[in-house]
Amino acid sequence: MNKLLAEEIYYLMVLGRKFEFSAKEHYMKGDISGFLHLDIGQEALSVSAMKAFDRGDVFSGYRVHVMAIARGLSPKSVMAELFGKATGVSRGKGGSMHLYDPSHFFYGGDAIVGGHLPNAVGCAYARKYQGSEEGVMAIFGDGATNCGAFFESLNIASAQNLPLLFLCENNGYAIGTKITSVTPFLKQSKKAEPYMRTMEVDGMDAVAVYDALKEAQKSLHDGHGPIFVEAFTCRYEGHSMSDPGSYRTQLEMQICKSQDPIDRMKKVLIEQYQVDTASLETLEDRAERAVEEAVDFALASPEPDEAELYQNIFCQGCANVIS
Amino acid sequence: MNKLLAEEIYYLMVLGRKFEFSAKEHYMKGDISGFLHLDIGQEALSVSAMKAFDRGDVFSGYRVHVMAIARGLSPKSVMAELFGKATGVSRGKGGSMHLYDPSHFFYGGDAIVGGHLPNAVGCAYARKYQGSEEGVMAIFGDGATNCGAFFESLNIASAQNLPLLFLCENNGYAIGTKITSVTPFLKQSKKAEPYMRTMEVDGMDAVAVYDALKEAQKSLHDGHGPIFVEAFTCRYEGHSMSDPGSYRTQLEMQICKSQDPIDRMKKVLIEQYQVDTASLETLEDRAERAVEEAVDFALASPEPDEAELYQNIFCQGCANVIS
Amino acid sequence: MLYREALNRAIDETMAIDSNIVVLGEDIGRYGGSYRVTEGLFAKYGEKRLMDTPIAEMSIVGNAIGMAIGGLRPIAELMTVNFALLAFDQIINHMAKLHYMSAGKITLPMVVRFPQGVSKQLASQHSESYEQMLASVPGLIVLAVSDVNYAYHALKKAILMDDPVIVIEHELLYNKKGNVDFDRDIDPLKARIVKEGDDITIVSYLKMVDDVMEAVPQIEEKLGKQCEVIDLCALNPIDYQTLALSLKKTGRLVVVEEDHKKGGFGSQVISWAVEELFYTLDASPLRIAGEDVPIPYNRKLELASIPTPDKIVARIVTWGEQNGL
Amino acid sequence: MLYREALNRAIDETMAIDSNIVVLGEDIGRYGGSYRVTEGLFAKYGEKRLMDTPIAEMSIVGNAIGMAIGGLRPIAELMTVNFALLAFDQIINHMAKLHYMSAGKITLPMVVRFPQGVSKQLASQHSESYEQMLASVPGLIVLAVSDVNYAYHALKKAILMDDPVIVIEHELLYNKKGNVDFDRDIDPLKARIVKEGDDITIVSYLKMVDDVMEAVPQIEEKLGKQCEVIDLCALNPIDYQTLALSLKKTGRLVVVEEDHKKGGFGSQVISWAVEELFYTLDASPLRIAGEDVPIPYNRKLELASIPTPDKIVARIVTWGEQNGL
Ligand SMILES: Cc1ncc(C[n+]2csc(CCOP(=O)(O)OP(=O)(O)O)c2C)c(N)n1
Ligand SMILES: Cc1ncc(C[n+]2csc(CCOP(=O)(O)OP(=O)(O)O)c2C)c(N)n1
Ligand SMILES: [Mg+2]
Ligand SMILES: [Mg+2]
Repeated sequence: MNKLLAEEIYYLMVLGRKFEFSAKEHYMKGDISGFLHLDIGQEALSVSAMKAFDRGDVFSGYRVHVMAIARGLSPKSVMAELFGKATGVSRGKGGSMHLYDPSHFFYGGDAIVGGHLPNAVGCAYARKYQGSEEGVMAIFGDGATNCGAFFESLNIASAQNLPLLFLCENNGYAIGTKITSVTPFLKQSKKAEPYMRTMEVDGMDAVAVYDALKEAQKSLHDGHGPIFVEAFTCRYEGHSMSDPGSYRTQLEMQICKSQDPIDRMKKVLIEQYQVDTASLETLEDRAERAVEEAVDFALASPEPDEAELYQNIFCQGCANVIS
Repeated sequence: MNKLLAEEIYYLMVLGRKFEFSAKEHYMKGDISGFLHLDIGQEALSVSAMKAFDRGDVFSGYRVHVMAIARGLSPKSVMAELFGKATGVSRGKGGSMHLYDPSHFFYGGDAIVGGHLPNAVGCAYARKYQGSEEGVMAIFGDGATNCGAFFESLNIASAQNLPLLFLCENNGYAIGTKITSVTPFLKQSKKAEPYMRTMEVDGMDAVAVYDALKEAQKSLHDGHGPIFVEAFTCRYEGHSMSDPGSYRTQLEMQICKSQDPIDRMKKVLIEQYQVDTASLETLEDRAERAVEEAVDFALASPEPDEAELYQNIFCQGCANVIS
Repeated sequence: MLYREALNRAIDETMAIDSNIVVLGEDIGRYGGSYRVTEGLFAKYGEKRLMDTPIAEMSIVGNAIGMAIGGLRPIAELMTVNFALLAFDQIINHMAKLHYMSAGKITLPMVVRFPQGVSKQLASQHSESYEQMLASVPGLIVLAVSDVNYAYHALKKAILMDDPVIVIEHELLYNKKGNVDFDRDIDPLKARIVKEGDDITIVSYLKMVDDVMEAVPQIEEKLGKQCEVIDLCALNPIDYQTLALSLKKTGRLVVVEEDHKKGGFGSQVISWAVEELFYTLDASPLRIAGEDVPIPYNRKLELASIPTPDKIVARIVTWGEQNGL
Repeated sequence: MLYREALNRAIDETMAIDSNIVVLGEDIGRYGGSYRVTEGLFAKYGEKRLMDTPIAEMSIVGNAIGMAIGGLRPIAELMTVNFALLAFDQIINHMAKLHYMSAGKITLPMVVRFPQGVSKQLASQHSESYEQMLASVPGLIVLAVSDVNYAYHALKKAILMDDPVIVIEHELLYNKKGNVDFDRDIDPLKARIVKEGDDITIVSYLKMVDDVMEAVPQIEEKLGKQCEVIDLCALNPIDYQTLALSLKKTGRLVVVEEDHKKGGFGSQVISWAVEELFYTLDASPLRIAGEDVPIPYNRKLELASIPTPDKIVARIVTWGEQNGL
């Protein structure tokens, strides 16, 4: 990783965290509603995943604001979507959990746990069929590794030798349920072992995540078929804004936060890349401004027109018999 | 295995095969309709499984005539069900794929591939809850190991440490699809390895199946949680009566049939238990007569009354608000 | 007492008397349930009777079926009907059919509960209503809970019944207040006359009952007619008797449902009415329902997609005028 | 040409012109399909374009969605609608909603095909009809194929459309004979007037169209009235225009469907008619449908559970007499 990239990753992580805190604030003010899943604590993973898997398609779940931004969607259009505005990524019709942008090969919104995995498999089939080397990355939580769709996807991806990177964000919890209380082990990559190569990585370490995923990406490109990467991480907030998260002890959270991914990346920048405090502050200020601009944009944006309700049920202007 | 049991297993295998050939004949005559899945070639498995797992509950799929009979259901009531008669196991409402008999702890009819596996898990939960040591056996084909329900069942049975025996009848095909063309390996027990102990056995050898399942049953009784047994076997006929089975080569079938389970068991009886030809013939004749009686019974039985149509939609005479 | 407390109490009281009753679902144990319906039960009954499941809806229902076969009386909770779609094979092919296909040899004393409907900006994958899909499946008893008293009594009865029961709750009703009459039993399959009236029969269920009741004073004032409001309560079987009595009196039928209009549950009520009582009807029947669009996230659009008290007033008044009321 | 051959030809011809078209499903490749609809295609197009899948219905539909996102035009085959229940989350939460939730950014040019209905003694887990569940989901185009010519043209159009389409076939129609007019295009969303008549509009689809046509001569003779028989063809959207024209002429509506009566698709047709055309109706509308029971195995019971030509005659004649025809 060169210095420029390291700085960008740091910048995006800071931006991501500030974005999430801002979203939280505006949720409490009533500007945002619905289920709002914050990514705070998991930024290393979200950002490095997008930077490492820089080509190809990405399918993810409902905790996707930071990923979307790191993927290249503008913070403005993401924030506007959270606000339900006409200028949002999905023109206010999808909300926080549904940030789709095919122009960035980003399908970052599925609110059905595991529901996007079969879709990612199908897309990987298409890519292989088209002779593309890029492949597809599917991101999901530890909780998603218990549903049928997950297993069917491992199995088919392996049988078809598809270029599909499974990235499991293991934060130890599915809402309030400890993963080990509903599945027999903590390491979810074990479930993939019969089907494909597996890797593990410290999800609180942006550099390690980046390196691991670059290696995995290369394996896809080389035609070795699907690969499974498990990253151990930690969410600081409740599952969504409606969850106080009180099932975790203070001690647990303390240990967790002592590994803060932003602090660690800052240290890397300073120690390894000799970035000085002033430059860091510049990055942080830029992030702060980007979030402020996003909020201003969202606030100033119009609500969708009521006619929007009936648009996009069927495809308009497509090769259709329906107009 | 003592001589008496060995003879009984042989008798039931012969009975099973004769039963199936008779069912085939009556299907062609038009006495039986629907999907008829014959068990010919797989008798060692069906019979020994029932004899070894002699206590506890059994959940199985749609290829269940022989299992039902080996479990203790009368050939008459099974044949009558195939004929759709009022005297059938399910009074003509279920047919060949739905032979339920709770009095024998036999739930031998699910026509949704893999659909019975979550039910078996739940029943195993109930048995554990009730402090019973018997446990539950779930029987399914190689094709069923690709569906989500299978994986969810492995995972939950393991997480809850349930007394559940998974018995996979691997005959290499799901209808006309070779198992290895849709999943990355032939040995399906590999899929269970992350979750539980697995065993393999020659499914054309009645004694081996019996011994393996006795060992597995003991493991359940000892509280070691779920266990997976894979038995390799071969169906001689098409998938159901509507499948000519032409996707398999003659050579393949020849090799298959050279391992005929009934021939092999006969040899065991003769060589190991010194059963003489006359005794064998007596057993075979008895089987022949049982099948004839079953057919006579089915033929002579009445059709269900038309009022049967509206019965058993809801539970009559139960603790219900609906009468 | 709150609606969710009434549900909680129904579960608690039945669990206390019958140790075969167990609860399973995501986050229902240690966490107390997404909508706090099972709050406090884990502490009281422990993990053997409250099984926290992984995210595997097919298994939640499928396991409950197996538990019932094994002699328990499971109560399965799904977080919303939107996830219940993952369990449709178990619900429809197994839960609804095993009793019939086994000619009554298998009974499934079990309950599957979940909320549905539009809450606030949860978007389409968390907001839909699918009661029409389930209420038309032979073999399932389907109850729709709009009322606190009904919540308590109906769930209790459902748990003690030997048939498989689907209990549909509504996302927005969990904190609804109401009184429970503990002394008077009810028949959960009987429709509830929420308000009597001579001129227009308004049939509804779940949250729409509240919206209808909010709309009624204005409708009555504007049309100068009396509304009879019926909460269906049971969607399968339907209490046609109560409906017929009301329609014979009023001759006019309005159905209000939150689900999309096309093929919604209301169409069954209307079809039944015109088949059975065509010549008693004095006006064309009216369906007020959600628009035929996936529920959008934006609040304005979301509200535009479903009936609201204002829209109910406007639609019924216009209809009344068109039909000479 | 047989119905299944017409379907085969539609797939073959479109595959020949567009290499993005792929087929996936259980036994569809080497084996040629359970009902031989994909016969011969594997030899012609190979395993890259005919993907034999494992028994995993959720993935069959889910993968097709991903393929469409990735730029292909998949045709997914499920063996019956009874197994489609396993894929309901993918069909309803994904296939139907992604276009809307992404505000049109994602388009899903894909087809999911399957048969449904009563064949011969396959029992309840293989015999049901669930069109009402799918036809009411906004975002899905739902076609029901009763006719050989329609089979060819509608499937071809469905494959070339950019919207997600569900194509419902019927188990008993695969060997039905008919002619295909290759020169005349059709609009797959338009209802088909199978027979004209002035007095009674009979609306139907799938196999029931044939049963109705078999019944019509006797009905006309006994009642001395003329029947107009309409094959709906598209269940979503419904061609209300054709229906309205017919009803304005006849004033009498009968819907014949194979599915259970309660909440069946026919209730939508009837509700629409009485809401929109109440005062043009001269008789109470009639639904002829399956009984509200799981389909039983025994042939006598099985036939008792669904409409047959004889029952259609009897029901319509009785109804006609009761309604003064
Ligand atoms: C099919 C389905 N079941 C349940 C839910 C409710 N739900 C939303 S997120 C979640 C937990 C997911 O946990 P995990 O996969 O570990 O992701 P994390 O939230 O920890 O990132 C649950 C149960 C859902 N959205 N979809
Ligand atoms: C969910 C589901 N999908 C498809 C089918 C159709 N089907 C019936 S049996 C079968 C093959 C099953 O193969 P396997 O599990 O190996 O069992 P075998 O028939 O070989 O004993 C299929 C695909 C079904 N019954 N259920
Ligand atoms: Mg998690
Ligand atoms: Mg097999």
